[in-house]
Amino acid sequence: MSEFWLFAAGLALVACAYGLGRARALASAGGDIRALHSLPGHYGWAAVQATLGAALAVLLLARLAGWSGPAVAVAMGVAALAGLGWSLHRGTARFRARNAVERGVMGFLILASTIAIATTAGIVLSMLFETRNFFALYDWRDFFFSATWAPQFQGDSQLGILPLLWGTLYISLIALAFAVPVGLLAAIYLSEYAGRRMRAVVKPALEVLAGIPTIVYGLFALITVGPLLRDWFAQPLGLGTSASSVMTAGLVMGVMLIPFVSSLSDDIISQVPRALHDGASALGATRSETIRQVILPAALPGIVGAVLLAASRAIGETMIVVLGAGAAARLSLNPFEAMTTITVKIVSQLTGDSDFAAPETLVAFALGLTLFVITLALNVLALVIVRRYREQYE
Amino acid sequence: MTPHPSLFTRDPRTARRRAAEARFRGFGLAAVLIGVAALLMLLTSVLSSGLGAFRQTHVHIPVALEASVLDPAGTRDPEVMRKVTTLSYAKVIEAALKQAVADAGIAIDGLTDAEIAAMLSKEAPAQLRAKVLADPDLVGRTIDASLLANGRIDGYLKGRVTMDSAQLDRNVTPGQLLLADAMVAGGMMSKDFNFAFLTAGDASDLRPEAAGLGVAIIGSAYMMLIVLGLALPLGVATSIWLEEFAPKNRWTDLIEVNIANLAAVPSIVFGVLGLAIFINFAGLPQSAPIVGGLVLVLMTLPTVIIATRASLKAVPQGIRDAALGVGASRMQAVFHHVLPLAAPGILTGAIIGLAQALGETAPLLLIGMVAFVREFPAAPPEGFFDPASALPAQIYNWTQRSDPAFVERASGAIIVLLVFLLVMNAAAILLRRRFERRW
Amino acid sequence: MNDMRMPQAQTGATLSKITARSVQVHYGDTHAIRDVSVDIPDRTVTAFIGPSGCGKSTFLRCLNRMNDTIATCRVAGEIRLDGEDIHDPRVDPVQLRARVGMVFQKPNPFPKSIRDNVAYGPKLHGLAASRAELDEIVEKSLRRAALWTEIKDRLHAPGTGLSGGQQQRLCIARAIATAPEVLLMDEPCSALDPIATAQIEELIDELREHFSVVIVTHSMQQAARVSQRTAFFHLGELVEYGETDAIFTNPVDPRTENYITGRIG
Amino acid sequence: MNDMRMPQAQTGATLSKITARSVQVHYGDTHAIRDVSVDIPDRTVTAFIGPSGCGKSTFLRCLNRMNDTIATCRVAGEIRLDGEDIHDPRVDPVQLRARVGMVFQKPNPFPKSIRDNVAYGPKLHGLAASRAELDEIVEKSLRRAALWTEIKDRLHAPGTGLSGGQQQRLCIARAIATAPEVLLMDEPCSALDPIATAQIEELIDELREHFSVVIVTHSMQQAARVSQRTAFFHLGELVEYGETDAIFTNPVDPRTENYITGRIG
Amino acid sequence: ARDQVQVAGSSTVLPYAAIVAEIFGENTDFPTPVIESGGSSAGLKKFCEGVGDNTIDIANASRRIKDSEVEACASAGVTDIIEVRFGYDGIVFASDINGEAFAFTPEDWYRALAAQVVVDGELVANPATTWDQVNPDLPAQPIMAFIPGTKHGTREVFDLNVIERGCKDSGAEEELAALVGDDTGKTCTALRTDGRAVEIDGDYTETLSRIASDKDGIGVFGLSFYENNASKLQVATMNGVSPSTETIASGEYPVSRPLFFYVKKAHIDAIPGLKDYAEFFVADDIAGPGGPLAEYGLVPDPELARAQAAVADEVTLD
Ligand SMILES: Nc1ncnc2c1ncn2[C@@H]1O[C@H](COP(=O)(O)OP(=O)(O)OP(=O)(O)O)[C@@H](O)[C@H]1O
Ligand SMILES: Nc1ncnc2c1ncn2[C@@H]1O[C@H](COP(=O)(O)OP(=O)(O)OP(=O)(O)O)[C@@H](O)[C@H]1O
Ligand SMILES: [Mg+2]
Ligand SMILES: [Mg+2]
Ligand SMILES: O=P([O-])([O-])[O-]
Repeated sequence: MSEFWLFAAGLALVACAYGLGRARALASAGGDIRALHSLPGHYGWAAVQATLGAALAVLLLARLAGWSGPAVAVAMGVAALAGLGWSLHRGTARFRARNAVERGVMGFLILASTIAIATTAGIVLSMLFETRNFFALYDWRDFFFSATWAPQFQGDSQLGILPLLWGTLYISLIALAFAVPVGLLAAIYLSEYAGRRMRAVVKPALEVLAGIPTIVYGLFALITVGPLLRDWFAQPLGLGTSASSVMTAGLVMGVMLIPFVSSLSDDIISQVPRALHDGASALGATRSETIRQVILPAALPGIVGAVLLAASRAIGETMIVVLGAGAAARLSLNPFEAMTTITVKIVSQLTGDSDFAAPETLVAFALGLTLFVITLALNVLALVIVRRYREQYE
Repeated sequence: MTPHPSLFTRDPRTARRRAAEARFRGFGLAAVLIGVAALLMLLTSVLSSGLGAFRQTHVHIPVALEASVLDPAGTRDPEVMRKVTTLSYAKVIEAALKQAVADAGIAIDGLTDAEIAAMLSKEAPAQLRAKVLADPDLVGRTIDASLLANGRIDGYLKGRVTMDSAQLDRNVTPGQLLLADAMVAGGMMSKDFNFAFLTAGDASDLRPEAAGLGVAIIGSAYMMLIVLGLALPLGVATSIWLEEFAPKNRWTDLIEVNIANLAAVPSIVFGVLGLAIFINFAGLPQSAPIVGGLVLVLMTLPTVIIATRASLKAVPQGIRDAALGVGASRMQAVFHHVLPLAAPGILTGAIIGLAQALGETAPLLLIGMVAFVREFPAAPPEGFFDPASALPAQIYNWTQRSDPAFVERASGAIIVLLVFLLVMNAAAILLRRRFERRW
Repeated sequence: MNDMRMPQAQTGATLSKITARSVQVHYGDTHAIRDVSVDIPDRTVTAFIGPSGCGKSTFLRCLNRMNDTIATCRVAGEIRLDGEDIHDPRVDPVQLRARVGMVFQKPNPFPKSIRDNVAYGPKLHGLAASRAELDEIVEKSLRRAALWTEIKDRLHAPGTGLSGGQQQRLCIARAIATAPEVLLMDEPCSALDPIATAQIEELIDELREHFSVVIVTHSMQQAARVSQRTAFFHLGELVEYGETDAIFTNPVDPRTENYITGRIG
Repeated sequence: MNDMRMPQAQTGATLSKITARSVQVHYGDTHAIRDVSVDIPDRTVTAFIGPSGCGKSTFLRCLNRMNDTIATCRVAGEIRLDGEDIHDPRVDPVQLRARVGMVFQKPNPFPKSIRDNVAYGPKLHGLAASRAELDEIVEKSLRRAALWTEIKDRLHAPGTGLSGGQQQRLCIARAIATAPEVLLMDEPCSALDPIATAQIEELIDELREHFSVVIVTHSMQQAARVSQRTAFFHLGELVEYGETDAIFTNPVDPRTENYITGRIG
Repeated sequence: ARDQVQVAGSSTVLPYAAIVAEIFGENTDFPTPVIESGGSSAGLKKFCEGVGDNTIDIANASRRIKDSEVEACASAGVTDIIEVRFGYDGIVFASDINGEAFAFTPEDWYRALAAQVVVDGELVANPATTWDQVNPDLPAQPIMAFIPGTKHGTREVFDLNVIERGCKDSGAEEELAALVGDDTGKTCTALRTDGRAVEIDGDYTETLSRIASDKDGIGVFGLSFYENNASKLQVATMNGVSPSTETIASGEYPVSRPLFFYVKKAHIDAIPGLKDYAEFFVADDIAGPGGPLAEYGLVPDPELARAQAAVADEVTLD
């Protein structure tokens, strides 16, 4: 409970700081806000920032020094009060409070951005170390160029990434080939053709697709879609008798990805200024021509972002692949055969039963790092393409 | 000049273009329908197999609470009575059930005492014990108890277990099913709304009928609080910096690509990272919502950032110019004008990101939240550090259980998760509709 | 009172290209156009004048049904192009707009290259059989819109990176590239210098040989220079409509006179 | 040649409010402003004239550093406001823009209500101590921009739903609501009828009592009517700058003369 | 300080551990322990992360801890480990309840699933497509086997006790030895990849669903799982023995795996209830024959007394 009270006390102090900062500035200006450099609220926030900043600095220091306990809380309180006192001292009418507050906000924005970088660094580092261990035990040439994936408990496994890589690309491709057209067309329909009411219902409804746990999709693939595809397509076409297939997983995953494409694209398309619409319609363009030739190019960067997000999800998905496409690593062109993906094997090797210092487990990290590098390359490619295109069009 | 063709007749080119237009529109509608149809299909299958979990079979019988068995010391002190285990309560209940069956004049051939006792859940003694310990004065009296029936009996009432399957089943006999029929007819057994499904903790394979989502719901709620409180502000802040303030150079390109790439990192890798950073390095506890929440924050950030950036990009430059022109700072232009216009996209990012975070299991696997947890975490903020489960972890867990009764419960849990998702997103969806107003 | 129909005889040789009858336009609760009836003759330049906010743009947008795209806008009344009701369900607004082109008050170039901006319409309507022909149309349109010399070296630069006046001329080039029968121009010279204005006025005069042009302008001088007929709008009503000379020299309605002499706005 | 500095004496009682020295502007590879030096006196209306695309808007946007927002735009040279270099790192562009207001060539109201559009600036700078005071500022600004009577019943309607000319006046109202020391107006009357134009010109004249106004216009008459000093731009160069009367009656440079008499564009 | 026992590891052990934890929590004053699943290996890895509040106390495993893992543990400061073997998990072969009945020998499985078999002294890709081609006594049903994926420890048992045994029994090992030299073990356990041996990376419920959608399938299950789904599955005999807790305990039925849990001795004093839980787990009333674990399908360890002693005396691995 003491934590709760500390928290409450902190909040109260912050509220005080705001009020005092504001009041102090107003008083120094004789109550006339026109005499202030910034708005009264800015002075309040500047005081809050100084108070919080001092307290957090002490906390950080304590963390680094490894101190803990009530002494730290007291020190934080003292620092906060000192910060408040200082900010009140400087918070006169001439003080550039807005600039100070904006510097603080900017600091927060930059700090937030570094979290993404830190995460990347963390991921790379956490995988790099184990990957090195893996390559100490297993020849990198076999890993990158072998077409066989066959881990064994007795050791002496064959851990070639190629069949997994192929499965990943194949399944993602099918999923995207389904989700991107469907999602994009749905987005276009919702933003350009559908009535307000339909849109208000359908858009959130489609978003539910993104929230259904993937296990449901997996079972749907396993029990419904798989046998359906086998009985209606694979067997009549003589393409095999497997119920689990790349096609099954790809299609079901495609369904899951629809909202990623549709909802984000819909927002971007809706944001395109009306004047562009009018310009095209006045030239006698039909709605679809306007959309395809004017709106979509203008909205392209956002749409590419949405598609990349969908692709990322496709690459990162496990459950649907396990249940829909099976666990067999295989290199084949036949879309009605069972295959599997890198992500699935990362999960299964990481949570599997082999000894955690064995190459069979460590390979998960090498797979993860390789996947990271590949997706990085794909993202760079996407960025370059979008840039080229933008240069042309803007 | 050639006379102009009539407006009422379509020239062939326009007719062709109109056909293309109709096709395009048709495709759009078809796409929407495909999405909606898939959703309906999935929902129907989830609802049809999961709604049963919200009703549970109970046995209603009078139970005589023997003082000699339940409070041998006679102190009526809960601390002392705690020594009496569920085994003793089980005996009391068995006796009561046999008595009730006999009183009702039900006689089924070849039904052993053990089989009659097995009509009740193994949770029943624990239920009774909790009740008695909460109110020791009940000891010595006869109370009307409503006790959980065994999962197979419940399955029989729900149509999952049949006479035929009972023949083959090691855990239930046809005789028990006949008794169940008789008890239902005699008003001693009925299906009631299953509050415990939403409030109780998990249960083992021996008593699927008692398994509930209470701990998982709280765990998920705690994690979503953390995700909402951190991922949204951090994601929006990052996007604003990158899109509105950062210099456009190699470094920011690198950051941009990096963030897009983070979205493609398999979620389990975030679990690896979370384990390394939050548990091993920062020393946070295992199985705790705080760690789960933080991992999910890292996982959701890219989604929020990508959506937000796309929307910020789409805001016309004229708006920013207008604000700067009246002397707003760039910060003010962004917060007063650009953000509100980009809000729909940001909210979409939040909706999709939260959906993803709420439904994700894999990273939780590595930080100990895919677990059997029966104790409820405390209220926040302490509760963030207590062991808890999460809805997707519970679903994942239940789908692996061997008892078929868990299939229904897993689907029920999915329904709860979807309702949770809708409730959580309702505010965002409504807000987005407001911001979507085109001026 | 708002009825400005022309007996056929009165218009001389020219026929009515567009006839509007009791047109009413509402934006939500705002009554923007009140019962306007007007005949716009063929091969003539018609000027719409009137104080800012009187409904000129709104009425202009009725003529090619551009108001369809504004959700809150409701149009009532009858508008005929060559005698055919443009609100008839059989009418395809796309075909209508191909025949009735428009230059908007605010220049709205597409975020594409200058060339693509102009080529867009001709491509849409299949007006060019080959790339060379298309290039020719683009050049000719840009020349006629008095923009060619300035931007002939930047054809592939984005149209949104032009100056205000250049954008306006780009939009004119874009509109004439599809060779519409009627061209609606909403203050096409507002951002142009006198020379460019003169060139556009020349273009309008040239267009008149084959087509009808309706131009909204705030410049009385411009109306007098380019138009044969002038309509004066005030507070959503069509106050007076007739031969330009007559309107400017001998207005019937006192409001017209007040406006022309600069007394009401 | 592009140097149009004024010896202090020449400007009479007024001081230079803004002094620009060898300003160069590039958009990527386009050289839009070539070595322009100019002194803009205080409490004076200065008109920028010149053919479309000559760089008037570009130069105007330099004066309150609005070009900072265009990624491809590079500005070189020195610009001083009251003797202080506006590119000095110590200068807060926000403060600069609060002092040097701007009306853009294309009206760009915020997608908010009319009232909020006008109230935004005063709120930002804390010019109103109370809501009533704010309402007063809004009303006064709208009145001065000659918009009040038209929209006083629709103060809460969206600013984007106004007619072109109304939007333009709204933007003027928005700009003057913050009472800037220098007001840059890029063709502020392009979409206005003569009466509204006259009212805005009156406003400009009124503003001159306390502030400097720089106005870009295509109308020679308007320049002659409202401005005391005129600068003529051509192809990115400042060709001639001086007393308005002198420029119009007795231009030095042949290009100026050609432009004024309508021979180059 | 933590007041709740934390356990992680094998998903095979999870249901047993959950049953124990539930009863433990109900009848003692200690909170119910938290039991994570995620796999034996993952559990042991966590176990070996170190000593302290934020590390787990017990690792469940469906295999013995490996030497390399003991070393890793030691280097992280986890030195005193108490090993407790509390029973066995039987591994059974089952097919759809309405299909044909099967009586297998390991040899049948080897012949059906080996990637390559010796035909007329030559190594050829396995040609068998139906069970009767492998063994004329079996029904003429297409071969479709759902076997555990390589992430599962059960696969190791399957490879060793069924396939390799079958390889030996059929005499194929000697023939192979002649053809490929020393490397027979690997050739023996290499399984066909033409879709007839389907690896399951999920769990037994997935195998069950697969049999539901492909009635010809024969799946590998744990005994307890089968017993809970006896109304959907029929079990095959192995070497003529039908799997049950008794036949497995007696060793008659050949395919089973031992189940363990490992206790971190250093935590016993720090975590309340840790030792009580361990003792409770191996008590006769719980893990013995007739106890709740056996009721669920555990094959009780015939040497349970040894486990009880190990816990009571805190006997550590050396
Ligand atoms: N954002 C931009 N990117 C590239 N070039 C530009 C951009 N803005 C203007 N230009 C070019 O710079 C030159 C000067 O443009 P500016 O807008 O200053 O002209 P202006 O004098 O205001 O013309 P107008 O009277 O037509 O508005 C023109 O050639 C124009 O094409
Ligand atoms: N989208 C809209 N929503 C609501 N009201 C509108 C809209 N567009 C125009 N109006 C109103 O309708 C009336 C007529 O507007 P219109 O644009 O036709 O004027 P205009 O004559 O073109 O004026 P200007 O010369 O200023 O462009 C005005 O009062 C205007 O405020
Ligand atoms: Mg208009
Ligand atoms: Mg300009
Ligand atoms: O989860 P397992 O280690 O028992 O396969």
